[in-house]
This record gives sequence, C-alpha cells and structure tokens, in this order.
Amino acid sequence: MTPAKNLLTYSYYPGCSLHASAKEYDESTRGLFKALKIGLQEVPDWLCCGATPAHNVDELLSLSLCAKNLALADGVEGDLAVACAACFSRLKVTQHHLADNDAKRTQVEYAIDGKVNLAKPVKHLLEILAKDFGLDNLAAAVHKPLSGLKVACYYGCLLTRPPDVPQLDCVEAPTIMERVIAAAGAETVDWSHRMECCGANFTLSRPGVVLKLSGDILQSAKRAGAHCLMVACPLCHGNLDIRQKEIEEATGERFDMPVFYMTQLLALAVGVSPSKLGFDSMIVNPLPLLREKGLV
Amino acid sequence: MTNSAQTIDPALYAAVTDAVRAEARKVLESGAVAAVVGWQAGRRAGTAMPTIVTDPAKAADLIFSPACVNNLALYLTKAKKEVRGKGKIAIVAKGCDLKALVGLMGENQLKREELHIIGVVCAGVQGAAADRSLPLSEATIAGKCRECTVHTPENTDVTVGTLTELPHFTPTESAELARLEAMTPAERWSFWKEHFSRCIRCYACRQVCPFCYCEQCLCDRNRPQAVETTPRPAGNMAWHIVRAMHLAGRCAGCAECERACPMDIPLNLLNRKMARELKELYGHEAGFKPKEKGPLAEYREDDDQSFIK
Amino acid sequence: MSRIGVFVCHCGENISRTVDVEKVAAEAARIPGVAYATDYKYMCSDPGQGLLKKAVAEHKLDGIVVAACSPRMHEKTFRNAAKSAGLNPFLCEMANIREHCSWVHEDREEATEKASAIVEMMVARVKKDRKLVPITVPVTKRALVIGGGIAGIQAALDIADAGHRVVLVEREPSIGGHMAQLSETFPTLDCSQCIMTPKMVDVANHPNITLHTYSEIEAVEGYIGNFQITVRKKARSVIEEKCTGCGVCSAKCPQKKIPNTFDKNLGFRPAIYVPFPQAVPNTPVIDREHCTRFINGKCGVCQKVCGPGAIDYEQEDRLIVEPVGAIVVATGFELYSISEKPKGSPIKGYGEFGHGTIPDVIDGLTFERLASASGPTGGKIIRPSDGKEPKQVVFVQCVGSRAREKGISYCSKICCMYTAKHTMLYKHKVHDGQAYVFFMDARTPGKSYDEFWRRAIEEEEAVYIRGMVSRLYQKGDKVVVMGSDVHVGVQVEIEADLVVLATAVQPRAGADTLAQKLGISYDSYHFYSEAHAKLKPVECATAGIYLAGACQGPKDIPDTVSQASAAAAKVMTLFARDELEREPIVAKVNERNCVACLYCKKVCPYGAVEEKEIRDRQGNLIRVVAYVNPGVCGGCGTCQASCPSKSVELDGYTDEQIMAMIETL
Amino acid sequence: MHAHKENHDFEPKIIAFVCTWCTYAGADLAGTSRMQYPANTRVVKFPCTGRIDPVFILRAFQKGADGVLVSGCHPGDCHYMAGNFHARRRFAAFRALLDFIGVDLQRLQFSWVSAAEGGKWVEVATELTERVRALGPMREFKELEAEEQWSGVIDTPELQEAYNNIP
Repeated sequence: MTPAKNLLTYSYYPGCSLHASAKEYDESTRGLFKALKIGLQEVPDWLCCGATPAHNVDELLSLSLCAKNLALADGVEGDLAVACAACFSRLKVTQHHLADNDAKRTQVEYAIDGKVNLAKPVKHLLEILAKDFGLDNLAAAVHKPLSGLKVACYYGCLLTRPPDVPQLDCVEAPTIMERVIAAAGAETVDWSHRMECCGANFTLSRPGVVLKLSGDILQSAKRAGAHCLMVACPLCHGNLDIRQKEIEEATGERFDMPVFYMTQLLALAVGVSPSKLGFDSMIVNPLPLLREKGLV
Repeated sequence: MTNSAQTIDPALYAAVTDAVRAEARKVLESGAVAAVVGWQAGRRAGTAMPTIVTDPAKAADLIFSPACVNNLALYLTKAKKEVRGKGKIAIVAKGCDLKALVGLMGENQLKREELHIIGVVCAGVQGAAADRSLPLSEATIAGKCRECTVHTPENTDVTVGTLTELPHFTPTESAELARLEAMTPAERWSFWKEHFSRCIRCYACRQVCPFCYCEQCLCDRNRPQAVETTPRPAGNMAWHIVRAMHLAGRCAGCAECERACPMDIPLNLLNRKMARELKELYGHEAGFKPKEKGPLAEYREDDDQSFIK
Repeated sequence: MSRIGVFVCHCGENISRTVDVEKVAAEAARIPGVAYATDYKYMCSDPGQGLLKKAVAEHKLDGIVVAACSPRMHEKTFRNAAKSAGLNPFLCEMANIREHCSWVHEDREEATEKASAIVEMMVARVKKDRKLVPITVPVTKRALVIGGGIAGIQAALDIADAGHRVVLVEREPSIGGHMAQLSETFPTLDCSQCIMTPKMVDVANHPNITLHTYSEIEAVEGYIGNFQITVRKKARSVIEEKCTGCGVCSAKCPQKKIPNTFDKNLGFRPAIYVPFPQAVPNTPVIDREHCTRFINGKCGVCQKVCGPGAIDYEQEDRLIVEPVGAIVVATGFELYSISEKPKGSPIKGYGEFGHGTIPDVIDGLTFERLASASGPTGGKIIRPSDGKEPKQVVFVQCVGSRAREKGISYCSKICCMYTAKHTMLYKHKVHDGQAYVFFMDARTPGKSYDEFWRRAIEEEEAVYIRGMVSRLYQKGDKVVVMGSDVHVGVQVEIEADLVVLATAVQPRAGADTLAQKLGISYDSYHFYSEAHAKLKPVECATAGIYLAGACQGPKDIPDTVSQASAAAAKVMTLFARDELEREPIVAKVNERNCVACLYCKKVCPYGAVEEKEIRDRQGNLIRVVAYVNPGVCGGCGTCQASCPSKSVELDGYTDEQIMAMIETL
Repeated sequence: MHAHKENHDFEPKIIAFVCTWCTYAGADLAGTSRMQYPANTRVVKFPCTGRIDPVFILRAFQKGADGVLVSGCHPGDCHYMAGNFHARRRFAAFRALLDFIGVDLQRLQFSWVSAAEGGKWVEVATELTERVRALGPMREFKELEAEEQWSGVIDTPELQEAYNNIP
C-alpha cells in the first residue's frame, strides 16, 4: 500500500507564545506540516491555556480555560495538535483530571457554559510526527538530511510528566525526540540533563535559579559533544537561548549553542526555505553552525 | 463478474462450484481425505442439499449456490458423525459455517488436523421464503447475510472464489434488535411470550445447531426436571432462555435454528443479542481462530461488576 | 417414601422466644415423608443428641433435619450423632432457624412461618441427599523440594531429619542460592558462608536427601500424596560419580575469560568450573555456550588432564521420574535489573539511573560480592570501572520498590536492613570513606533490627538523606547523584565514586512457568499465592504444595528459615498418616453423558479435571470424557454450573438437592 | 428496637442463593449481631457462587419467587480462588438475557457480602424485599405457569363445564 496522501488533518492550538515570543516555532510548524501535506487548521478564538501560573492560583480557572479551548476545538476537524509543551500539558491534565472527577466537571461545565470534550485526542507535534505520520514517512520526506549535526534533544519537565497523563513516551527515559530528529538524518547525543528543569518562569522572579539550572543543561549538552539543543517548549527556549549570554558570563564558559525548536530543524530537512524558519529571531545565531554543516 | 446494483451475480456461485469440484476431486483422488462433506443439487430446481462424497467421480455432483443454506459443521458432530471414523474429512464451509467448525475445535469436538477445510467465498444465501428462481437480492437474501462480515473464510486449507462488490442490503436483524431494545421490559416480555407460546417443542432448533451436541440435553432430564418438557408457555419460555444461555459465547451466528423453526420464532435475535453483549463486555467474537476458552469459561479480575452491589 | 426425622431446637430461649417451636414441629410432621418431628430445649446437649439417636432407631429414620443454629456452628455435632446412630452423616442437614430467623426477626408469627418454610426446604433437600463416604488418598512419604537456597535447604533438612526421603532439585550447578553470595548478614554481621556452608554439606551427606543440581522441573503430574515429578538433569558434561573434585580441569582450561555470574560478572571463570569454592556438589560443569570444544571442537584439554576420566562431552540431558507425596516450592528471588525492561513485564525500566551504562552504578548483590572475603576482590571495596577505592559511596533505597508508577507497588522488605549493613561494611573497610543513603522510610521491624540501623547512623556515621533520587549521570570519573532532601527541603547533588542501588526483590524469572506446571496460583508480580494470607501462609491452594521463602514474597533470612521449617512441618503432618481423608464434597463425572467439551476443565480453579479415554476390551478408543480427580478437587462446583449437559455433579450440592429446595417456594 | 409490625398488602417471596464461605457467614453474623430485617428471604446455601447455575434463578422465578438475590465473596476473596470470577461473567450474561426477554431486573439482585459484612447482608436483603414489595408480585412467570396452550385451551362453555366437573 502506498502511503495515504492528504489523509491527516488536525485542528491546531498554537497558544500565546507561538503568536509572540515563539513566533518561529509557529512559522516552522506550519511550514513543516505544509511540506508534509498534513492539514492544520487553527482553532478560532482560542484562549490562553493558563500556562504554569493559573493552576497555582485558581484550579477551577485553569481547568475551565482548557475546557473552553477543548470545546472550541470541537468545532474543528481532526485531533488537536499542540506545539507548546506547557499548553500540551495543561490540556492533557485537564482531560485527565475531569475524566474521573464528576463534581469538578460539573463546576467547569457551568463555568464555560457548555460541555467539555474529554474525548478529543490532544496530541503533541512529536506524537503526530512519530506515530500518526510515521518515522518512515518522515524519513522519506527528507530532502536535506541533517547529517553531521549533533543534536542534544531537550525534553524539559512537561512533555512526558506527570506519569500517566501525557502518555507521550516513557516518562523518565523517553526517546521520541531522538527518534524524530534521527529520522531527519541528525545525530543525537546521549546526555544527562535531557529531563532537568530549566528554571521555567523563575526567569523573571529569580533569574539566579535559571542561570544555575539552565547553565547545568548547557554544560551537560556541551560535555556530550552536542552542536546545538533542540526543544519543544517556548519557555525552555527562552531560558536556554536568551539567557545563554548571561550564563556564559556567570560561569565563564563559552557555549555558543544554538537552541532550535524541533520543527525548525525538521522543516529545514524536508526542504522548507531557511528564510521562513525564523532563524533570525534566535539570540544565539545558528547560521554559522548551519553553514558549517552545509545546511543553509 | 459484476453485480448489478441490486442483485448478486450467479456467476460468482458458478465459479465457486467449479473450484469446489476440482478441489474435491483432487483431495479424493490423492487419498488425502476419505470423504468430502458438501452440498449437491436438490431434487427440485433451485434447491440444494447436504451430501457426502467419497468417490472422486462424484465430485462433479457438488455445487455451491444461494440455496446452500445448511451449516455442514453439523454433519461432523451429530448427524453422520460416523463419517469421521473413515479418516480425514474435507468439508465445504461458508464463513459462518467455518466459525461453527472453529467453535467446535475450541470445544474439543473436532481437531483441525483431521479436517481439510474448503472455504467458499459466499455473498449470501437465500432467505426461508425466497423465490428460488431469482438471483439474490434485497427481496430474497437471508437476514443473517445482510450484515455478514465473514464473506471470505480464513485459516482454511483452501479458499475458493473471489468476492466482488456487493449491493447494500438493509440490516433487518440489527434493526429488529434495536426495535426490541427500545421497548420497555413489559413490551419485550409480551413480544417473546407471544413468540414462545407458539413453540411446539419440536426441537428442530436444537437438532440443527452444531453446538447442541450433548448426549443428553439438560432440558430432557427429569431428575431433576429443570425445564418443563410439554409445549406449554411456561416450559417454552424456560427452554428458549436455557437454549440462549447455553449458546452464549459459543454461537457462531449461522442462524440455522431460526431457519429450521417451523413456527417462525426469531431465534437468531436472541443469539445476536447475546453475541453483542459478550462482545461489549468481554471483547469476545466468534472468529476463524480456535480459542482455548470462551468468554464464559475465562475471566479477568477487573471484569465489569457495576451490576453487583 | 422416605422416613425423615425433624428435630426443632429451642436453643434455650434463643429460638423459642420468637419462633413457636412446637408449631414448627407440628407443621413439619405434616410434610409428606416426615416420620417423626419433635422439639427440644437443647438439641446439641447430650440428652438432645441422645433423643436424636433414639429416634433414629425407634422410627427407622433415613434422614434428619435439625432445625437449630447455623450449620457452621453444629453441623459436625449432629452429623457425628447421626453417624453414631448408624446413619450416613451426610443424610443429616441443619435448618438454620436461629441466625437466619429467630435472631433477626421480632414478629413471632412471621418468624414462625419462616422457620417452617426453612424446615420444609431442608426436608426437601434431605430427601435428595445421598450417602457419601469420606475420600481416602494414599500418601507417598517422600517430598520434593524445589530450590536449593537457604529456604530449600532448611526445608529439606527438616523433613529428612524427621526420617522421610527428600528429593532436592536446584537449577544451578551448586546449592546455596543467594545466601552463598552474601558477605555478612544483618543484624549480627556473621559471615554468611560460615553459617551457610555447613548446612550445604549436611544436605550433601544426609542419607535421606537425593540431590539433583543443574536440574529443573520438567513436568508435574498427580495430586496430593501422589505426585509424579519429571526432573530434567541437564548435561553437566562431567560424570558426577567419577569426578573427585580435584579441580585440575578448571585450572588447566585455556578459556579463562568468561564473566563469573556468581560474582555478578566482577571476575572471570573458566569454561569448566564450579561456581564457587565451597560449592555442593564440588563437581564442575562445562559451560557449553563458551567452551571451545563445543564451539568448534578444537579443544579437549580437560578430558586429557582428568585423572578419573570423568569428562563426557557426549553427555545428554536426562529425565528422571520421582514419585513424591508433597512439594515444597522454594525458588527464591532475583534482583530487579533496572538497566533493561524485562520482556513482557509491566514493570518500566529505570533508564535515568544508568545501571548497566555507568559502570560504577551497581546493585546490592554486586556490593555483597565486593565486600565478601571470598569474592573477586578478596573483600576489598573497589570501583568496577578503574579499581580505585571509592571515597564517597551513595546508596539508593527503594529502586523499583514502592514505585507504583514504575510498575511495582510493594516494599521489598530487606533493602533497608541490607543497605544499613552495606554502610557498615563499607566503613569497616574504608575508614576515611563516607556513605550516603537516600531513603523514603526506614523499615526496621525485627529483633535487633532498629538498633542495627541506628548503629549505622550513630556509630558508623552513614548520612541518611530522606528523599528520592531523580537522576544519575557520569561526570568525569564521578557519578553525580541528583536527589532531594525532603527534611531540609532542598535539592541535593552528590558527586559519588560509587553508587549502590537497592533494587527491588522479584520472583525468579520463569516463576510463572513453574507455577503453571505445578498448578499453583501467583500474583501479578509472579510471587506465589498462599492459600490464606493469615491462616494458611505456607500452604498453596493446591493441596500438597507448600511455599517457603522469597518465592512467596520478599523475605529476609530469619523469616525465610522460619517459613521453610513451617513448610517442612506441614509436610511432616501430611506424612504422619498413611492415608489422607477428606470431605467427600467433590465433583463426579457422569461418563455416560459427558461429551468432553471440557468446559469443566477450563473453569476448574484446581486443575482437577483431566481427559479420560474410554476403551473397549481390545483397547480401541471409544470416546473421551472428563474425569475429576477427587484428590485435587476443591469442591466449588463451578464445573457443574458450566457444564452444558450437567454431566458433572458436585456431591452434596447436586442439582436435585438444589431444585428440591427451590420447589418448596 | 421493638418496631411495631407493619402490615403490607403483599409480602414478596425472596430467595437468596449464597455461597457458604462469605455471604452465608455474613448472614450468620447479622444473626449473632441481632440485626433485624424483613422475614421474606429464604436462603439456599452453595459452596460457591461458581456453583450457581442460571437455571436455578429461572426455576425460582417459575416456582413463585418475586425476587432473587445472588451473593458471594468479594472478588479476590473466593475460597476457591476463582469461582466468583466465573460466576460474575455468567451472571452478567444471564442478566442481559433476562433483560432482553423482558424480565424486570429490579427483581434480580447480585451482591458481594463478606463474612464480616452482617450489616451489608441486612441492607441488601432489606432493600431487595422493599423494592420488590413496591413492585408487587412477579406476575409474568406465574401467569405463564397458569397458561395452557393447544389442546389445553378451554375456549368453549362446554369445555369449561367439563373442566369444572373434573372431581
């Protein structure tokens, strides 16, 4: 059987970051999906998912925000594709939490004045690429293999945790990022800090914490011989990319480690023009590395 | 071979007939089997009847047509079961018949290695009241065939015939099942009471069922008498409940009971209902692979128990 | 017509207060088939029983209903009375008009009516009762012990000392099990080998013990008192009867670089080897997978150097059949390997802990070999990677245990104590070293256990950090341990030279396969299930099979030895009689009607149903029917409810008896 | 507690099929604890719920039971390890069948009552009795028992008279 064409189509929840600080994640996602002929239709009128702060302040609010988004997504065909690790986590947590808590569910449904769709499959882009689209098909779509590029895949806290909620891959020793990027011809490194916290939103309130934690991550990646980091979360990206200079100053160690969104690298590999992938909005300039590897 | 929008092309059956004859001759001539259980033409035009062929020359008598309604699995465990003493037996089987054969293997009544199964691709057979001169159509096809999912047998020794695209038939049995399920219990009770009251306890349903192979039926016992044997409504009700319960998780859905019933009691509705329940509860379906245990002979610790206080 | 006697008890006033017992007796007398009915103040008293016996004789009764308390209370009493009156005891039934009637109802009229109905029901039942005779089963006074660790050794020695023959089967080339691998044992720190090896020698020298090492259970047939065990004696390539154990073969074997599994791969051994110097039997075995002779036929040194000519390259596996009457299962445990996810296991791996990829991350048993005076390092604690003495050692408890999200929710029970022991052994050998322990809880119930643990902290200066470890990674020549200290509420990072993981205790691989052969049940982790958690902790639900040691659940040495002796005691109890007698509530097959659909076999929780071939006098097979082994049948009756033709029937609960009761409604 | 006796127009017949190890012992415990419940229940003891054939339930309804209770050990507590697991499937199927035939399932109760649950036994027995009492007699099967068919139909005054004259 030849691979089915044009069969996959998804509703798409970009989330706030992808319309702002992580615009390049959004652009590269759309570019990648277009190149792979996977349909992607943005959910109209979506709201903030509540991100990491809402559930610390008001649980009902955080659940209701996601419930509302799920209700909105109901109107768009296809499973719900999510790029941002935090949005993904919140949406999954909401479904998981409301599935076995009728009382909460009633409250939430009252708050959003409608039904919550707990059945709508929420899928991270990685899952779509690795499972729905398939690694073989992905490999077949690669025009420009990322050969020679040593990538440290960084998962952060939210992609696989807590256990039983996202069900993306093995909770503590996942390989899905490695498998996806290897399909695009890159080499992955075995490194220790794939799952450690980057400091997240302490970046504003206690930057010192972020400098330490993100610094450890960069050191570990460098120790393993990686040329660059690959992430799937706008906040991690911010900490590792924007704060990299400060970390270098604090530790006195040079990293020069570009931090890519996974879709940027994949889109590059399947032949999307580099000019459309937002490389210019990255703080650590990736172009020298990409040129060196003959990728641009 | 093409089927017009409404009818099934008889050529499909003709092709199967040729292939069955050739296969039967081959296995009889080579001595691979001692006999072939199949169908031959009946005395009246357009009819068919079961037959056992032992002479290669008689292989040409075998046919396959929409009149081949009988489930031949029956002939290996009950009527004519002595034929099995002769050696390996070939049997012609439609998808539904094959499920019965497979069920019997799971119940230790048949051994796969003692059979040579000639699977036939079947587009359907005639309903009880069909005009036998017409090709199969919405008007003539049997109820069970309208929703058949096993046109092509699997795990056979040989499967003959090619399935072409079939017309869409109204799923009358599902519709009837849905109608009953939508009724109140009281309405259902009067539905079945009316049907069962007509039962004359001829036990044709039992005789024709490949799974009713007990030496002595529970319902014929008198010490103790679990089921009243006279054809009174009370005993009839008990008989049909016990029958349906005993077939639950075993029935292959050949609907021979319903076909054989002289009083037109819709027996397959009960079988269909139980099959669906067991599928929903335990994911069990009669299939083409023998199972070590049926759904009512195994369990999972986390089986549904929402009905238990 | 039957002649039933009905005896209505007042139970002092317990029944008669709410039930009009005279009326119940009077109504009972009117039931067809009742030849005699009376009431009495205390039926269970001597005069009451006397009354019953007298009535049996006087009225020639052929069935008895005692309407009194629950049968759980006095059924035995009245059946014995019936028996001494010459009646088959199973023709005596009780109508429960106390617990189920007089005590739960206040209205006298209602209660009396109900009591009469209950009596009527039981009279109907008694009419269908059949005489039953207790089943006797002969007992072969010979025991099989599976597993030659401390549990199996203890059980075998106890049974053998009681004068019974024992067959001990061990999978490895030597008995000894895990205890032989340990260095010193808690809480006394006595040397494991010093207390273990004498027992091993006792086994070897015991006239009542037949030892099969390098052997496995191939098949189990039969039932309590009458098992037939087929043992596969794997080809050793060394003739046990000829070998003197001189060790020249091992010394001369050119192939010397095979990882020593007994030493947890820390050292090497030749292709012909005994697992450890004190092995019992001291007979080597050729590891055919690694022996050059078996790989390419190009060696033969051992055969040449063997004086007694004990080497036999052509030796094949042998099957030995041993008849036994009881089985003790003592297959022990293994440590959960976190580096790889066992195939088909629901247990998730621990990739983030680096065991198997970081050489200086080891498990507890490996540490035992490092610390053992007879181990590969002679008891010197060194790192596997570079042989240096580790100055900072981190011990991590509960790796795999009590981790529901990883697939194991139970506590492995021994790790708290052995980790405390490890910190002590380490401190005794590396005086300037520092031990850290990450722990969730310290569980130290047991005689002198908590004192031992406290000593590790207070005297041996182990630093206990309450918290979990999230990740281990190699950084230079150190292993960084990232964890948390929940008491202080901080994240902790320790750069360790060596990390020791207390990984979960699991049943032996293949425990499920053996259980299926034996027909015993096991839990989702494959630990064997005892018949009752409290009151039958060493019996299996399958009669005649007993459990000892960690195969039933994680256990330390004292508990293991206690359970082994308990299992041995159970075996001796069984062997104290020549014949076994049991209640005849068992299923029987009506072979005339059975069509061998074998639904009974499929549902039987005891594996008591077999296929039976019926043959004519010439030996021709007529047909196959089901057969219920009365020695194995537990008497639940699930077979009967599942039998389409009711060709199997449970004595004491036949369809006739039940239906007769229903008919009285 | 000396509640006055309530008079009901209809007292249902309830038959309880119970296993000896758990529910029978639970009912005994209700007795030794002197708990009170309606006197409508008749207990038939089985070794295990695994022994309970659906035919018994059918027969009970035919013989005049207005309600049937089937009760045994909680899952995992079975004295015979698995009898109740088999029973659970069998009864799930039988229940579905009875429902399809049109039997009101409110008259058929399944429960797990352990040897320690005297209170639960009382609760289950009371609930079923009260529910069935409110539903009224199980007419369906009783009417069937009385119905004749074929030669048995007395459909003329002559036949009726002859029938009445049978001594």
